[in-house]
Amino acid sequence: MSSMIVRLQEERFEPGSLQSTLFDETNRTGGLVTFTGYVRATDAKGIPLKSLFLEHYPGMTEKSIKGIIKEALDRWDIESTCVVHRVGLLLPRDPIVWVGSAATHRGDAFNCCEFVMDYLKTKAPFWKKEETEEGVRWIDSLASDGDRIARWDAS
Amino acid sequence: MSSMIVRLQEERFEPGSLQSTLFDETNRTGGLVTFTGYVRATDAKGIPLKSLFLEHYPGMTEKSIKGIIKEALDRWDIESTCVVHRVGLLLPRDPIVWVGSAATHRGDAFNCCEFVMDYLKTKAPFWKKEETEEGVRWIDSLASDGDRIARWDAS
Amino acid sequence: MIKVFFFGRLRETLNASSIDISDLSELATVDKVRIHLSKSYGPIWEEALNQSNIVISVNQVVVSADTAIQDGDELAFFPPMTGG
Amino acid sequence: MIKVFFFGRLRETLNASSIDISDLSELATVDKVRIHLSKSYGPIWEEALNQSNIVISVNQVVVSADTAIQDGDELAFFPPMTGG
Repeated sequence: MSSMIVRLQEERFEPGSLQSTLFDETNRTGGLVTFTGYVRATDAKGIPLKSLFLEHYPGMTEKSIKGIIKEALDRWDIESTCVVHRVGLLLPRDPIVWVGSAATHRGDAFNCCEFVMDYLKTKAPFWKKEETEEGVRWIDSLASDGDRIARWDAS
Repeated sequence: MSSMIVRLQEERFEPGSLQSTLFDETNRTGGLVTFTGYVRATDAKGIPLKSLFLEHYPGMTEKSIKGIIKEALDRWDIESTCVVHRVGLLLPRDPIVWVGSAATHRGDAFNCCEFVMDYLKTKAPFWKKEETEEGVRWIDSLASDGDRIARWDAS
Repeated sequence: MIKVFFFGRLRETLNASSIDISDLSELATVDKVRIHLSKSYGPIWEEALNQSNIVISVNQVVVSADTAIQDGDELAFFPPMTGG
Repeated sequence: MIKVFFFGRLRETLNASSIDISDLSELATVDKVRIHLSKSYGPIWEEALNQSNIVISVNQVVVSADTAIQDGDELAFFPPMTGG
């Protein structure tokens, strides 16, 4: 049995308390891998960011994240997984997303966490809009994120 | 500039507070990956563990962990890395080791964290002794850990 | 009737979050819905909905352009996702 | 003089954490130190120090068996590491 938690929220989260909750769900875990994504302090050109707005598609977001996790659980032996993603208005250096995977063996936990993040970047319906003193701009998707997905198909 | 923290201690640690400290060292980080290793509740045969004793080689331990991190920093673009490893007597479900890597791009952070863990398992002078109701037993090294090292040489 | 949602940059460009379409008689596939919308509301819609990278979902699952639709479906058009 | 440390299972088997060797005249390499120790303290030491998986370090760096030693070096013999 593998447990799965998916949360979307406007509120900040604490990585340490999410990890405690995830670990408490387990009883045979030897390794726990987490990823925390943060709002960068500047945009791609180095201009200081004022804010980041995260739009999503309510309903489809939860559904697609659960689908991504299920695909990971088919590939690796995972005891517990959690994804928390913020939406709405965020500030520089705020945490945006947290993914945690707990497993008996660390290789499974690393693979699951990285896989979920790679798919979340390009397959979950989120869109980011940056505000700097130069104005407001929707962020374009990165070709490199598509490349990271292709890696998993090859493996 | 990349910052590096290495700590050996008998005391418990809190993953959340280690992550905060690591993140505070950064200013261009977009992704932070952590690994926490925990004492399993049972031994390899499923017998409940009473305790785990971690012996190390004072002096060489710090030196070899710093060497492992330096090798990772040559390979990936990392802003800050931290390794905390406990020694002495540990109880089931206790955290043993924490590795955190912060980077602008998540791929670098994932690679660095997993690389440091793989090398730490087989190249840092730690030895584990398990106690169950059947007695006390030194843990043998795993061939699979050697295989994980070989992966990095090939890549 | 079907409901079509728009998200992200596309929602802003069209200045519309969603639109209802009642007459489905000519709209057998999601691509026909896209062409219908791009022709019905002027040049801004036409340009925006003809961008090659637009993603389409039906009932909250990403689909290909030739996917058939039926009464009651929930469609959405949006730019490539940029989450995480 | 050199100091030789033992760790883990090997330390327990030998019942020794470390040993000092003063006369280095015949001990040009780490492997010669290993052979010397395995012959000097009886069958337990001989068997334990002839295990093929023993790791050797000089001045806290893992080395190969043919590594030369010199006065003042800090050696250690130990089983494969099992950290993390």
